[in-house]
Amino acid sequence: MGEKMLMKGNEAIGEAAIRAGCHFYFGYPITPQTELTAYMAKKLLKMKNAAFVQAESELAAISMVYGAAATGVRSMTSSSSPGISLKQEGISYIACAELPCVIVNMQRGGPGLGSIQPGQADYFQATKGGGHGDYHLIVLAPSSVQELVDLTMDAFDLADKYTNPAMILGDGLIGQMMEAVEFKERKKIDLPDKEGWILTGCKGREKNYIVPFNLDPYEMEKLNLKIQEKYNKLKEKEVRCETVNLDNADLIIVAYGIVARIAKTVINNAKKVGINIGLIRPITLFPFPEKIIAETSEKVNKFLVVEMSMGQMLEDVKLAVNGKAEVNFYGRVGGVIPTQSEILTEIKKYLK
Amino acid sequence: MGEKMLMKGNEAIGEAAIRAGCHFYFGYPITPQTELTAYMAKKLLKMKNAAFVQAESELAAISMVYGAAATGVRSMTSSSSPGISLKQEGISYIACAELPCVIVNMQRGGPGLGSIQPGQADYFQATKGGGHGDYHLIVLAPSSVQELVDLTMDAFDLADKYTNPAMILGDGLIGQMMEAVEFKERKKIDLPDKEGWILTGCKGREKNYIVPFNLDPYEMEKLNLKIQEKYNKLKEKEVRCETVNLDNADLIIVAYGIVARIAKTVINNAKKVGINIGLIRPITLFPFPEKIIAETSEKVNKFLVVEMSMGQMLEDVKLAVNGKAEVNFYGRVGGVIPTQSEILTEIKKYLK
Amino acid sequence: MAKIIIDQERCKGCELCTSACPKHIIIMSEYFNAKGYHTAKQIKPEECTGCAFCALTCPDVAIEVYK
Amino acid sequence: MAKIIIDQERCKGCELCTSACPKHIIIMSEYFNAKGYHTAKQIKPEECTGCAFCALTCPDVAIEVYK
Amino acid sequence: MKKVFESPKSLTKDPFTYCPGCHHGIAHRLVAEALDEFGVREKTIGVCPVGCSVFAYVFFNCDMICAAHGRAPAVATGIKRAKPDSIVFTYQGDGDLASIGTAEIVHTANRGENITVIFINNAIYGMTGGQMAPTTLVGQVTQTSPYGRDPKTMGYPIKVAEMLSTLKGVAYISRVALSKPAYILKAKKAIRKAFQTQIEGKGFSLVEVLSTCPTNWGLSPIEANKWLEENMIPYYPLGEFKTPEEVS
Amino acid sequence: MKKVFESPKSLTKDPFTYCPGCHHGIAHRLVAEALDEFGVREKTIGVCPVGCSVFAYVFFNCDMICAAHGRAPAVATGIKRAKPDSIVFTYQGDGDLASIGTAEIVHTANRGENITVIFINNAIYGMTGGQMAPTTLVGQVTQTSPYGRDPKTMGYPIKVAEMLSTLKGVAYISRVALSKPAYILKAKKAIRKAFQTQIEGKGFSLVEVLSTCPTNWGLSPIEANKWLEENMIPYYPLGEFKTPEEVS
Amino acid sequence: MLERIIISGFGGQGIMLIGRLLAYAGMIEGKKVAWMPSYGPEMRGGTANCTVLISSNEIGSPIVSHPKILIAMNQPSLDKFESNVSKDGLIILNDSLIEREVKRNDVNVIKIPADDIADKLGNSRAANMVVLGAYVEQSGIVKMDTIFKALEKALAGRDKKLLELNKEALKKGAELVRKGKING
Amino acid sequence: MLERIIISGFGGQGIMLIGRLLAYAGMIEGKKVAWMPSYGPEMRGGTANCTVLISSNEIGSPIVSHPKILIAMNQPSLDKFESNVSKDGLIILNDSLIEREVKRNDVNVIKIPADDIADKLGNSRAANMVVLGAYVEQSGIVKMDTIFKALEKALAGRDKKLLELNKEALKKGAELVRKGKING
Ligand SMILES: Cc1ncc(C[n+]2csc(CCOP(=O)(O)OP(=O)(O)O)c2C)c(N)n1
Ligand SMILES: Cc1ncc(C[n+]2csc(CCOP(=O)(O)OP(=O)(O)O)c2C)c(N)n1
Ligand code: SF4
Ligand code: SF4
Ligand code: SF4
Ligand code: SF4
Ligand code: SF4
Ligand code: SF4
Ligand SMILES: [Mg+2]
Ligand SMILES: [Mg+2]
Repeated sequence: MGEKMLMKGNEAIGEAAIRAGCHFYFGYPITPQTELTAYMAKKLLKMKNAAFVQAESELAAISMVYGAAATGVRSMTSSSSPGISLKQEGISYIACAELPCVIVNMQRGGPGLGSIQPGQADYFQATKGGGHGDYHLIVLAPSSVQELVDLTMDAFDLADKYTNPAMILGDGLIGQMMEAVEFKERKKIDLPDKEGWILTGCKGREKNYIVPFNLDPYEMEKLNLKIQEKYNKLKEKEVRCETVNLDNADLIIVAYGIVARIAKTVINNAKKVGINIGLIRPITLFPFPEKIIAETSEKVNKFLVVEMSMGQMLEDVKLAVNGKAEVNFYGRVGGVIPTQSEILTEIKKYLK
Repeated sequence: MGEKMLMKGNEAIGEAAIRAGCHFYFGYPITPQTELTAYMAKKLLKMKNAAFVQAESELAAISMVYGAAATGVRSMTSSSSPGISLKQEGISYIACAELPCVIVNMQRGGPGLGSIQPGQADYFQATKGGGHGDYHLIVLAPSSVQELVDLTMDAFDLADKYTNPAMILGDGLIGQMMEAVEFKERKKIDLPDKEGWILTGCKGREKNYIVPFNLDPYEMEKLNLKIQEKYNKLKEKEVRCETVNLDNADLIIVAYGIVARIAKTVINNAKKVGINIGLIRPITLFPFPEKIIAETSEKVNKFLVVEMSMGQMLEDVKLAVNGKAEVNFYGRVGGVIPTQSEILTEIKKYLK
Repeated sequence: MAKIIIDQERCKGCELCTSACPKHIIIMSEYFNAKGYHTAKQIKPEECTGCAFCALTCPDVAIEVYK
Repeated sequence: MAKIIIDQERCKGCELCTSACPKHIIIMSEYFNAKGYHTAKQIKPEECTGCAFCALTCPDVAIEVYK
Repeated sequence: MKKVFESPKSLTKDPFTYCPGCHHGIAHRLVAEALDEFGVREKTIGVCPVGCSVFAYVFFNCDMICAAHGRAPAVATGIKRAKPDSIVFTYQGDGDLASIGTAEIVHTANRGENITVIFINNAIYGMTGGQMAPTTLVGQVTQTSPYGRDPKTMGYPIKVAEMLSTLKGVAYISRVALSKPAYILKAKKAIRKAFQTQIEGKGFSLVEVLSTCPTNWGLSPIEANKWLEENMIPYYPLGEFKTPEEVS
Repeated sequence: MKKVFESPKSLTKDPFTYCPGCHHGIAHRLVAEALDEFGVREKTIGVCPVGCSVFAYVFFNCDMICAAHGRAPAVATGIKRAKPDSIVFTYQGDGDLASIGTAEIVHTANRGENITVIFINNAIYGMTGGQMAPTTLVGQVTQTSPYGRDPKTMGYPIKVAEMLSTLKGVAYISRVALSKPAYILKAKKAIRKAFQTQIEGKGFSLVEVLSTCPTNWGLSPIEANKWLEENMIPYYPLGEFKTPEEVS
Repeated sequence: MLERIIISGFGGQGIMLIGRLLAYAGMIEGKKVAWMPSYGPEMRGGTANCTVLISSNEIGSPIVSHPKILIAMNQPSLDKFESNVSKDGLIILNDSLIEREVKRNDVNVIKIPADDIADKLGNSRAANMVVLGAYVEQSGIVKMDTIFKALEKALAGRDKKLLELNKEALKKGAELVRKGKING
Repeated sequence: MLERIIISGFGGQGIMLIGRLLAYAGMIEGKKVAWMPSYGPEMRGGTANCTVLISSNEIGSPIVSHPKILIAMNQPSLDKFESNVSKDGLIILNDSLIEREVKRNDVNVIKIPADDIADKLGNSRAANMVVLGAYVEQSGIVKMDTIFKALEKALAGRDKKLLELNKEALKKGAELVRKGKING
């Protein structure tokens, strides 16, 4: 541990998950995340008290995760856009059953079969609930391979802490690229005991059961309110966000994931031509860093949201800004990655 | 035609669809929309050039619709919340392939298996895209059985006009209730010719193909932009919304579907106690009536959004209001229906 | 000597036990239980062999058999 | 008398035709086509029977046979 | 006198919520008896489906989880892989297992997953009010086959036990019925064997249980039993389709 | 001299994008020849899967649509029900048909849907770079069975033709290979028969085509043919599994 | 005018049907109507109920928390809904199956031994019609003739005798109210 | 310092590997590195390319539209990327497979007959190493020794001989540059 390794993003997730104690992986192949599945096969099939199952489909994979998570072990599944759509019913079940697990979406260009190049157009699906009913995932958006490692580990902790499914929302690019990573020693954190609810056979206790429904609407409402309470706590305590150069910025870029990296290059290059740009990079997409955005909108009156989508996070930024500043948008879609020069050109339009 | 009938909402949808020329139905049973499936079975299995197929699953059902729609016929599927989650990949495909069809969601309480009582917590899924990628459905929200009839017919027209899937977003209650309905003679509207793209065998022409992908990201982007163009046109031309008593209102309720009906009772009862309440009832949830809400927020400074959810349409209302008025929320979930007296109590809080 | 006890509150009056008993000594009573079902009752208890066919057949596990 | 024509631009150099030909008269040429593949070529055309095994086997429909 | 028949420990005391005469109750009891007899209640995890038996979690006195419609075998796979020492069973209806859950049952069986599946074939969708199931008989009238199941457009009823028996990974498959004491006794044996197969680590076991749904068949429970015997059994032959030698 | 072998009209002139030696190309040609010979190109609608042959829409010179992964049979059902006079075929890989699409193929077959399925069994996921398919052989090394397919945890390879042949609604099923001219000629006949079955309205037909994936098998095309013959054919016997009398 | 009615009883008592007849008759007479069932598996064996709204104006909320009229066909129904009935409302109860008294004294009560009467009429399943007849007579909400029309439509294609039996039951219920033969 | 390199060629030419070696070596030497492949089915038979970034500072955008260095292993690669190379950049091309000249005159060009050399070394698959050796020598971006270390790691567990052959190819490429034996 501590040694630097050169790893592909997808493989780094796998290694991070295993080191975080996730020894149960269930998945179905899809580009651009196949390396993760392959990595888990290579590692877990050799481990004891571990399982790798290539499920018959994404639906089966998420259900296997549901089953494994119910026994209290850490488990994970991963896919890319179309496959994640197939998991929506299962995700809604897991959220309702309040089980911790981690789901990885290395997004590609959509909709439909789309393209296999990177995309960020599953933001709504990830953050608002692509499945039915009121629920949220904890959504983490890494922007480097090192962060893939760190956030994957965090995702397991957060999932356990809030007994809620967590999602790593990456994209094809970050999954495919290699960077240096370090697996640092992590300090142990206190996590709630699972004994009270896990299914392991009822020896020595009353039976436990996990049923994500209640035909009595008032009871079902209570369950919803209880879950909502967790979301409120998440919003209060777990928001994460990187900010760059917020003071005296002429314009603030809001971007996440790989796009935020591009934005950083934009900031540097803009500085060279005398333009002062700031960056807000949400690391948690749910809970969304609305407070920092709202505060910033009191000081800076121009925002530019950049996404590989037609404008999805854009809505959350607008909700946070709430009319106090101008919010503009630049997006590329279908697998196209915005370049720093395009973004700079765009910025110049608004600063004229 | 023209005669009044007493019909259950679910059956009324079926009859409306058939009269709108939809003779191909593919579905899978789920409460609370089973009557629709049964109705279609009863009718279509006796018709020529028609088909009713109980699909093996919701995934198969939406794929059958995709296939049928590709041949140019009007076709439909229906389900309720969990079943609609399962259709998300297929819906994303249909939107990407730009095929017209109608999908009915008679929502129930969620998440998970939830309850079978009515809900409105699939709003995000329906309007923002529960599937992957940037796409939208045309989403219509009826609030009476008569409107179920009218909007179902409209849905087919809109779908054909924009070559885009349309959704009827109802709820268990409206599907189960009976009201008087009339099937009025509808005036023929001009709809675009399908000949250019449908699959019927290539006799006498070049082959056609329908492929919802393009591995070249730039081409995939073009497709996205073309689709986006349609959404812009929808926003410009097809927004529908009912307003009640907007002038001089002390507070505006925004509610759709069955909840808007309850709100109307609230308005009447409030008037009796000297409170002046207005109502904006979006009929199209996508495109959302943001303009009328924005305009109203210039005149009335208090809004109350009421939903059978934890607050989903709420976000669209806030986006439209954009900080110009106070937007409050009242919601019941899990299958619980808000009563007019609860809403009135809530209103009084804000008018103190 | 054998005996059966039919739990009158569990019984849903499905009548399956009446047709399962080889001795034909279970019939339906006039009694309505709290859920509104006519319940089963045994007649001629002395003829009961304790074969437990009634209990085997009862979908509501309403019958206990003693022997 | 028989003849085959191998479309040099369609050929991907998979060599399957060489092993399918009962007369062993197809071999791989030195030529690289535009896609960078060594292509197949026929030798001893006079021995060709027109059996079309080569064409049957060619996954890229690169061979036409005349008889 | 000794109690010779009573409710098994692996059932709770809660009265079933099933309709009068519904065979779900009998099937529940037989499963519970098997758990009792093998003494595995305390290490058992049951997976209930979406269907009338979604409430099975109330009635089985062991750890329980409710799967999404059709996915019980996948959920069971997740559980069994995580806790290989536990006894895992699914309890599924014919809509759940043979329609929406076809992929899951086929692949779980094919993987030879060491679990036990109790498959309630009542030729109908009970919970949703009586639609056609993959196992609905030809000519049978349901909400979605209002003129009788027509094999030309709806296909023939699927014989699940036979189909799954073609898979090499499967250890034990049999079909039983619950319409009379003699059948029930055989069903009990089959269910025992299925669990024994699992306990001995031999792999995937499944018992297809021909059952009645008086409510949606529109018959009295007694008539329903008769209908089952006269119509279902001739099409769905009872018996064992696959047995691991050592268990048979 | 007369041209005795040329590219069929039902193929476009576009060169295939498949890897050198990949059997997809041969299978495409055989399907196209059948369409030519029956003269049905102009009323045919083909459904391509997600898999390497997602590009089949480029190569078949008839109306084409691309289904979501595994759903081709359902899409074909929608098409055929809407246009019963058209000829409808799906072209699917083993991941597509036998894994994610299991429910769809089983139920489409069971409904006796009057369509033709061309099922390319290459024992691997080609497009995604070589993961285990349900048909991957025991011991075969793939990206997701890096130590060889272990039947204990991954199950045995599924014999799709055999499994589907248990369904009553099925009219024609056979298994063929493409590794040498004699097999190719037989494959051609089988594919013809399958389409003939459909044209005569006899119901569901499927041809399982044992094929190579040299790229992901890590073999040269010639070695791949050999591997197919030595390993796949012994496990997946060639021949007809079901024929409607009148067509046989 | 806005009549808010809840009808409640066991699953097999024909609760939904009389609600539908009422709504249908209202519609024939040109009123706005809505009918709403309780639905779901709790119907199985448990209680079933439906809501009927009949109004001269557009119907807003179809949800009735406080019915003006409760028709309780069995005891659990009375237990469940009694306290919700609005002040000065009306409870019509099936005396044959309900043993206890109504506890409230701010509502009107009509007791009909519906099952007994139906049994006497030789059609034990017509208890629902007896009660409906009583309610229609008592409220005048629709004409009895219109109910007959609605019934004819509902039973179209069925046995004529059934229709006659049901009509008789309806009339019998009405007669009880007319003659004041009700122990209210 | 920020070095932006695109390496491009046919599928089987070992493009990805030399990119990875470069990145790995950069990392060993304490630099920030990123490696990015083109991915997807177009790799099949078509061209493959990867991007390598080596920098003394945090790497922002990993996307390189305008590489400073292009290593083109075949003609389609040159066709595709030539125009993107930044002014005063460097194009290293595989002379064995590329027949045409570089059209631009605002960039530096190094031509290496990589396949020929590799063939001569008796290891026809080592053309990639020859080119890598040339680039490393030319740029000094990392030490050749570090590349060797990276190579040892990459080939760990494989045949020792392969390692030696590859090292030789690397050295040969370097030598060509050192000796100016390049027709640039
Ligand atoms: C995804 C999804 N689709 C549909 C349903 C609705 N549904 C609930 S139970 C059921 C089928 C029940 O039939 P079966 O499995 O045969 O069980 P039974 O009730 O007959 O015991 C269906 C379709 C659902 N809950 N979820
Ligand atoms: C829902 C979904 N899951 C997964 C994928 C990724 N995917 C594309 S093709 C494929 C499998 C290809 O294998 P096969 O069907 O055997 O066809 P082949 O390429 O071997 O011809 C997969 C898993 C996808 N596109 N969509
Ligand atoms: S134990 Fe046997 S004999 Fe006695 S009542 Fe039951 S079935 Fe009849
Ligand atoms: S079988 Fe059981 S529930 Fe049915 S009547 Fe007999 S005792 Fe009652
Ligand atoms: S036609 Fe026959 S003999 Fe001639 S080249 Fe082809 S395979 Fe050989
Ligand atoms: S079989 Fe076809 S593609 Fe392969 S080498 Fe021969 S001609 Fe070329
Ligand atoms: S509906 Fe049918 S299966 Fe369900 S509980 Fe009632 S009788 Fe049993
Ligand atoms: S990857 Fe395999 S199946 Fe796909 S085109 Fe290449 S050889 Fe054929
Ligand atoms: Mg069933
Ligand atoms: Mg394959």
